[in-house]
Amino acid sequence: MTRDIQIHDTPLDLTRCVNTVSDAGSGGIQVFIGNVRNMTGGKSVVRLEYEAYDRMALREMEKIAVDAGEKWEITGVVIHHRTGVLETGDTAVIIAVGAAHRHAAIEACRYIIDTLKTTVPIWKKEVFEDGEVWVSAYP
Amino acid sequence: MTRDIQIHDTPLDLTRCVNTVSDAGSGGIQVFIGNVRNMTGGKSVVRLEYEAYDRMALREMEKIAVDAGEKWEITGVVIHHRTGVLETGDTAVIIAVGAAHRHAAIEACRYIIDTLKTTVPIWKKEVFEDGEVWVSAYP
Amino acid sequence: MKIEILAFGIAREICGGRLIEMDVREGIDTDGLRLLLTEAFPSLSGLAQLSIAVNGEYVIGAVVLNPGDEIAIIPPVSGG
Amino acid sequence: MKIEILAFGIAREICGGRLIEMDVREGIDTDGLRLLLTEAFPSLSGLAQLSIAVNGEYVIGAVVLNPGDEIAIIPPVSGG
Repeated sequence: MTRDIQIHDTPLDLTRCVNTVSDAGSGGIQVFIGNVRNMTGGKSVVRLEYEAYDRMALREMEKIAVDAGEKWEITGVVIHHRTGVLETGDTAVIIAVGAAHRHAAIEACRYIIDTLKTTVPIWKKEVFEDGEVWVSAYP
Repeated sequence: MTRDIQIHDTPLDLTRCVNTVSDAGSGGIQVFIGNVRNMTGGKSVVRLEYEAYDRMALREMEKIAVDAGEKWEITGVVIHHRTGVLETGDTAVIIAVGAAHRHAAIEACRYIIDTLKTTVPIWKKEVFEDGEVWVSAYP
Repeated sequence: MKIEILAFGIAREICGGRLIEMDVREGIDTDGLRLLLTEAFPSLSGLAQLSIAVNGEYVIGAVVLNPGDEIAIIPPVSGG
Repeated sequence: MKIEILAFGIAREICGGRLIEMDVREGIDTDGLRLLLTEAFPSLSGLAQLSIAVNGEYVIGAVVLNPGDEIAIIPPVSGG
């Protein structure tokens, strides 16, 4: 199974992510793109600041990709996460999964984004006009 | 809700599809890409020939997009389907769904591809070295 | 009355063309048309399914055909 | 023994930097470290969760810390 796991502070490249999982055996490719929204809880977002514990985050993303490959018959997984300062509309994460049959790709893609959000040591701070909040930090 | 439904016989443009649903309110974008596989049932595919009842197919795809917008809180739907002769690795369909929250986009995207495959009057013929088959034609 | 029927995919190949012309009695409905079609083209009976669309909508049950209706026969779809 | 602790996100802001140095007794485990940290930085107690990772792996239960371990405190993650 093809795996391409990256964290970097430059814009993510959708075409490259999709091409990586587009081998001739992949009939279905499922892609999740996480963008910075302009609003959270009714407040205007000025920017987001993403921070990662890179070494561990890459390792956790690798684990997720490997787990997905054990749970579903997939041919490739790409997970690219961006860090640094992002503005509204910027892409924070791209997940692309290829499979011979679409349901495997769909289920695996969902598993990967859901698990990434709960286990991978990456943090975002939302900056508003009048303050800032580390997302999910407090109960 | 943004809707962009097309059938055409030229290559599909992933970036354009994703941009259409990437407005500032869309935190999650889910994309399904259906490519031509090199193998079906262990046989090598030479090419696929797609044929559509265009007028009705567009109308059925519009219905699916509208239904998805009623079932889930989504901000945009793109469905582009290609027709004509396609070769291994070519993209036959792109579905892109934008939503403020990812689960709506994921569920809607899955609904759209599953429903498209059962209701939209588009047909494909698989051409092998030694024959050809209209997919799903016979019990 | 004369009607034209659009045929697609394998139905087009079985019927020998995209457009079939038939002379049918006034008041015929889609079930009646289906019978005539499978008599004229017996191979249609072997398909997993054969739906009829009138004016771009799937017919559920049976509807009477009117002159000028756009009629199409829809073998099992396989898009995506 | 002297240990270094990596702090990220809101934990980095609470502790005043990415790298915290502490002098701890030999044989201390991650539960002991957690106590020392919340005494030194009481605001850490208010977080929804505070995990500890040793050498890039989440600690489940408690493990004894060894000199040279890469130790990190992980506030609630929010990637994606």
